[in-house]
Amino acid sequence: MPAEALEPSPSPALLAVEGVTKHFAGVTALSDVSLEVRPGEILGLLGENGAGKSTLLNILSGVMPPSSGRIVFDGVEFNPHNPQDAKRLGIVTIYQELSLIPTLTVAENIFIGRAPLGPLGLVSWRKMEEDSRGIIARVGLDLYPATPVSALSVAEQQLVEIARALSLKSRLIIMDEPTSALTETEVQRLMSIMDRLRRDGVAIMFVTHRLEEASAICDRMTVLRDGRLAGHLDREGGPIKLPKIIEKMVGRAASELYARPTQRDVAGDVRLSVRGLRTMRDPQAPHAIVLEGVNLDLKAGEILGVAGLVGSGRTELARAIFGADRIAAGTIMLDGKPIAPASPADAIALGIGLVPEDRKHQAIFAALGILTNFSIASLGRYSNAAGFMAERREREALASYRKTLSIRMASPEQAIEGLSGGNQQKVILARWLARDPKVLIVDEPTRGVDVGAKAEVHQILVHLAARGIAIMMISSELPEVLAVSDRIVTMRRGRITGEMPGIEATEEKLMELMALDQKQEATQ
Amino acid sequence: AQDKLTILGSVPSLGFPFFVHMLNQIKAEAAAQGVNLIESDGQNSAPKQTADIEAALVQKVNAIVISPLDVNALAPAIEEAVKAGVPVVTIDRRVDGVEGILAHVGADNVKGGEAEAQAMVAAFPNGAKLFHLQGQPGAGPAIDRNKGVHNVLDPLKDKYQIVFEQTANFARAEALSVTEAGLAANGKPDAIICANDDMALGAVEACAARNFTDVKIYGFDALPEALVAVRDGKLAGTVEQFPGEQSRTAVQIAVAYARDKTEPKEKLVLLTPIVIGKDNLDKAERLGETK
Amino acid sequence: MTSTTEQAQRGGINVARLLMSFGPLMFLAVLIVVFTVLKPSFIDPINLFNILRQISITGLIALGMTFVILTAGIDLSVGSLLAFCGMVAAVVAKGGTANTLSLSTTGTQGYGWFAALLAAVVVGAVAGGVQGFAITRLKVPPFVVTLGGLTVFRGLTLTISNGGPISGFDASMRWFGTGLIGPVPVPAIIFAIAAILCHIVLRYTRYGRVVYAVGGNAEAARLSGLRVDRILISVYVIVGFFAGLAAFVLSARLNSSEAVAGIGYELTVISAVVIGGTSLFGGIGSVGGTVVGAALIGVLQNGLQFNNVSSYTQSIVIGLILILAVAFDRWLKSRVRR
Amino acid sequence: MTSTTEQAQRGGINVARLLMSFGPLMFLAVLIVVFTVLKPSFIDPINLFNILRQISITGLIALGMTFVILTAGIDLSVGSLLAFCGMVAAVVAKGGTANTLSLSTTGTQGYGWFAALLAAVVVGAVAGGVQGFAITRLKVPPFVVTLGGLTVFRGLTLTISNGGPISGFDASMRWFGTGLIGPVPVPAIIFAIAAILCHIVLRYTRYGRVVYAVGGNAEAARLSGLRVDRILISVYVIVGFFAGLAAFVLSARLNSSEAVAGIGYELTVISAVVIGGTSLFGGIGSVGGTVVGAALIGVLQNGLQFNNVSSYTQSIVIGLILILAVAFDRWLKSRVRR
Ligand SMILES: Nc1ncnc2c1ncn2[C@@H]1O[C@H](COP(=O)(O)OP(=O)(O)OP(=O)(O)O)[C@@H](O)[C@H]1O
Ligand SMILES: Nc1ncnc2c1ncn2[C@@H]1O[C@H](COP(=O)(O)OP(=O)(O)OP(=O)(O)O)[C@@H](O)[C@H]1O
Ligand SMILES: [Mg+2]
Ligand SMILES: [Mg+2]
Repeated sequence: MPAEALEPSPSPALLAVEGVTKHFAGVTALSDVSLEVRPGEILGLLGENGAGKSTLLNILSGVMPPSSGRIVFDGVEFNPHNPQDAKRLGIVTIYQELSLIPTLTVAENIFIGRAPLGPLGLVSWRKMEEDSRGIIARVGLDLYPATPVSALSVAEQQLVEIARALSLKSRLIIMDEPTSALTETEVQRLMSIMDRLRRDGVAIMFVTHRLEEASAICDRMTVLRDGRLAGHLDREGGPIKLPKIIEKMVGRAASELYARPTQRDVAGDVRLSVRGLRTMRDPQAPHAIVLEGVNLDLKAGEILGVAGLVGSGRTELARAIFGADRIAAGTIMLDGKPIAPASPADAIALGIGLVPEDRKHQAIFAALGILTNFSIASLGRYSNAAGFMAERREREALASYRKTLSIRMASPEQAIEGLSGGNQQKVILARWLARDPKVLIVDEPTRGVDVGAKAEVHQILVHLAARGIAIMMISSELPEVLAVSDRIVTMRRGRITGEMPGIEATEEKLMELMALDQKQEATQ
Repeated sequence: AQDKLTILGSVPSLGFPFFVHMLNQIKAEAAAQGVNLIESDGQNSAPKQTADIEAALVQKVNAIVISPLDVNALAPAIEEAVKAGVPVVTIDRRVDGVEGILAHVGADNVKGGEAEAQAMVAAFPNGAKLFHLQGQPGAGPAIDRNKGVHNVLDPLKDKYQIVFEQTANFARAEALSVTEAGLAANGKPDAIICANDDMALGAVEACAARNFTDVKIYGFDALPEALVAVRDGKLAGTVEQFPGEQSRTAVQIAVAYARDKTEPKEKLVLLTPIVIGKDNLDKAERLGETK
Repeated sequence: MTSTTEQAQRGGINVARLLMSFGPLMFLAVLIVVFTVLKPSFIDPINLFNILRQISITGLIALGMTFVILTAGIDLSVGSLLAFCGMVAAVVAKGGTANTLSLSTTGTQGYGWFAALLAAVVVGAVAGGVQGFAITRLKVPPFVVTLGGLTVFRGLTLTISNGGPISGFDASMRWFGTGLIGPVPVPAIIFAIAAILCHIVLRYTRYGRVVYAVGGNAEAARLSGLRVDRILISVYVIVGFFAGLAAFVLSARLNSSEAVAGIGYELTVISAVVIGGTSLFGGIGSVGGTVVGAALIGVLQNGLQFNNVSSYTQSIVIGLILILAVAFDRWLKSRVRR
Repeated sequence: MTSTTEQAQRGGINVARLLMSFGPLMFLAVLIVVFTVLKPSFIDPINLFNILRQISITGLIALGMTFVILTAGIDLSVGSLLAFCGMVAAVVAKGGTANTLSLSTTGTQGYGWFAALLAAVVVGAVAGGVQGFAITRLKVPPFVVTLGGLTVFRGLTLTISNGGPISGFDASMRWFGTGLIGPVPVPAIIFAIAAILCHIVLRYTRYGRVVYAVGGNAEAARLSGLRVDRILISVYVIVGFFAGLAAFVLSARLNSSEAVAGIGYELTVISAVVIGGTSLFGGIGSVGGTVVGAALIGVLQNGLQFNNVSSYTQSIVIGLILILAVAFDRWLKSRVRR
């Protein structure tokens, strides 16, 4: 049975893109791209950051019109003027940048514009909340449906968005990096849902930078490079091999990914030491995870990986150390001296840096230029004593990071919102690299970053560590954690549940540690 | 005394010195008569002044002395007061069509406007080139004063040309800008007629800046500052409506009636507005305040 | 914010908790107590009904403004639009030209109160719609469009009225401003009904929820397939409608439509909405809050006047108390634990 | 938006391109041409300098307001604060009590212009700082705080002046309002210098960057180590300072400080800023835009008065042109993008 579904069926294409081109001011994002999607198949859309994937998907979902080219959906020419046009035809989109409404509750977001009505034709809140429980349970979420979305972690928001999309009647589902903030468990669950949808005849377009995922689930792949079609790949018997994909993406043979670190000698002193750390319960968010007495040591020159499931409190830990959230109890020592950062400004002054996980809300200044986005945390370095900016130095610094991180941008003045997601992430990384901190905390540092650049980021982290910087890396992508960490801790429910040297760790062992606590709790 | 009488004294807006003076006079007379006074500032809003009257009625005031912001819009509130048996004396602006108002003490703004224009005509018997600065569009005194000026000047159109007629919203800063524009566009006029003293003083500044010191500028309200300007020859004249006398008379009438139902000798006390010039400065009510 | 919103959204009403969690309401209660202690006649039904009548005009507009601000918009034109609609209503009621200054109510060449009301609300709604159109199609920010509207409508009003008021309506029309049903003033009843309807619409209809969504994040709303432009236009139609309704009631109450009516109302109205907890950045707020905000302002003004506080001091006290009421609300929100 | 900002940020000036890409500027140019054709004396230096002098008061405040709006804040209190600072300046200049109504400038018991200027700007800055403090520490939205400020400062002004003006300053003080340097009015020079300084601060200093960043995304700014609260307070200090400076110049120009000065200025000032392309949601805008916005309003008013257009029609025309100028700008921007 499944074999049948997997065969490239002779069924006509549900969606055909013919010679689509898209220009932005000064940039050609897509140039003469053609592809097809058939019912009941999952088409992977792959390419480096800025290759034009999101642009294509946005055109298909009616967010923006193409500059030229033709789209045929279900045999009829399709010119969507707005997302509503696409939705009406059964094209449902999960966007790369989260598009939930933060002020509304989870339930309302799921039922946006289609709230269930009770008697008298009035909205039935009870039914809405009940129904939404079921919908989010499908993706493995267990949230109080009346929680405002603004209180959710990025991963949870992503899951809510997926859940909403899945609850709509659809013929084509467009998924732009739905898994970028998810951990293995959620990804597995999503994959099985996608598989079920495929069997129901729904077509799916799937974008991801986690190539293993793509290889595991996609029937076919279309690869973009610099806005052009680089080629199509077919599943021939087995999954499409990673090196083949990478070669198509970057145009040369793939170097090895995720090189395991050679055991480095981390002989540094303890730089950061956390004891008995507890955070305040936010009265506005009583269900939020709080830290329950975290102990942690971070040595100079070490990369400490932090693994955990969604909602395990990793982000809370990072924010607490960084002075972004209030601490209820516990001590933090930096180089043996107790510190009590009351604000990020204090923490930064002490030499701590944080790359936050929520790029859109916590990191980028969307309308401002790349230059400002880059230098904002180190203005002192790029200005003189009188307070005037030393723009030449600033530009030179950005130019050098642009090269090392291969940031694709038109000019330093370009508003950062015009960059692809991955390139935005690189600018934010550059922001903190430029500060040269003693302790650098990176929360999902490669979220949305493409394979090549991901390897670069990993290398940079290793270099930084080699220079004596203490690095704490939170990542939901276990291969990444395994690739760069000297030591790994696992968290669950605001507690540290395990620890092991990076060299000894395997995915299985980590998963076990992350779940270990679960077992214990079950017996309590 | 046993129970002291309480009266409401309400003026259109304490943002204008004219009404500040009026309320001060009401206050002084109330003190002299030994009655309590509830003060009310209409804040340039008919609903606000109405609300103040309503609040006073709840407090069972014995009489109301009011200079209504708008003679039409305040009519219902005054009617309500009359219905509640509270004697009402209006000052300055007369409310038509409401039966049972105890008395009106006032100097008509239309008459004032006429007097102002006539003073100008007298100064320029052979005709003149004029600017006219009007008050806030739609506001009662602005309408009336404008009407008065035009009553006089419209029949004399050939001799007295208004080459520039703009509102400056009763404000000095606006009058200055508007006059500057007028001077630049039309050159020097012979006279500028203004709907209040503030605007006249703004026009004075504009003319002084261009060294047009012989332009005859007329104001309205006879504020102390304007009287000084008249004395110093900067203003040609300003219209005196005797707000202090109006106010005191009104309070006297109201209190007398509230005390022992003494009917006023006249239901309508009209003071004739006059134009104060250099020669009759002593007629000005507030000359004493100019140091 | 969140906690009240949630609470409001769940629709449960628990007086003590409401008081405790919503600063302005608590402030309102305290003010009423203080004013009553200072002068017991403050609590007279007559005075309370006076207050209700007084807040009903700006209150009605504030209801419409709540919709607008929920979408992160703003309408500065409401004061001028009120004057304009009032003048239109007067022209219709009097059956013609301006300068019909006679106070006589008998010479009815006019078209009666119903036509006047209809004219006022239709003109208001259309004017709002035109502004909404400029906002969505010409992509001019609401602040600019409605600031333009503020001066345009005032100019139009002065033009049709030639600067003067139009006065003297017949008794059937005046009833809407001065009448009583039982002891309750008609304007207060109109306000109450309108408030309840608006509450139901915002809270229990799809349309209402969509208004919140657009204000929460217009781009996300668009991506979710909502017709954002139409919704935006609709809220300006609504506020225009309410400006028209308020104009009718005000004209009926004053027995006169004035060219200078409503000057500065935009700030009073927006204050009522914002003090009531609606965020100027959209997506958060409620009709209940707006009613409380309007009442707070009304009670303050009336209470201070009642105690014969000098008008200058009134300004100072009102300004400070408004700030304190909101500050207190923020403080409560940061403390309340659930 | 983006394109002008960028351009401004690169600091390059190319007149043709600027004109083409910034709608309000083009509109300004067109208006000047039209008014000159209608009445050639419009372009007389005297008149142009008049316009400059006229816009300098609101223009100065608009400079400060640009900082505030760039942080996504707003200040509604500027008109009242202007009156308050002006009254303080007058009290200091005249050396005492209000009601010193003599126009004599010789009886100088006063403290001279410098003390008056200092008093005005210090009082303005402190008042701004207090409001900034309420905004950041009490967490009351800027709209509410400064609306409170609007009524509080007006009340204070009326209280210290007892409703009347304080008039008659000595020549040295009056020079700041009425003097000329060569043919150029002093207020215009003050405005020009202030505008250039503000431009430099916003464009070339660390502080300027930080203001944009806080307005662009306050949370990201905080997580980037900026002291957001201090920066927010600082912009209210700046706008207060400018309100004080404007008050001093206005008093000097009118030879009088009035209790009713500045009523409604908040809207004029905010319009200038917004028409100049600064976003009310923060992070986007420039001083150049604000200057153009202020000039557009000034030229329109002066030009219409110059042609003796009736004030009713003026309102209508000004409102429509403001909307059109911004609409045109949006249209230009949307074309450049493609
Ligand atoms: N609104 C915009 N304005 C200007 N340029 C844009 C805009 N949106 C995208 N681009 C440009 O178009 C190109 C393609 O971007 P796109 O977002 O489609 O990349 P992507 O393949 O989705 O990358 P990523 O994997 O990083 O998400 C990039 O060079 C980007 O800078
Ligand atoms: N107002 C709220 N109501 C309910 N839950 C909340 C609220 N605010 C926060 N939470 C929960 O608190 C947790 C925050 O955890 P945090 O973001 O630190 O976890 P994490 O391990 O970093 O997770 P992730 O992998 O998703 O980033 C999430 O589970 C979030 O849903
Ligand atoms: Mg993308
Ligand atoms: Mg996290």
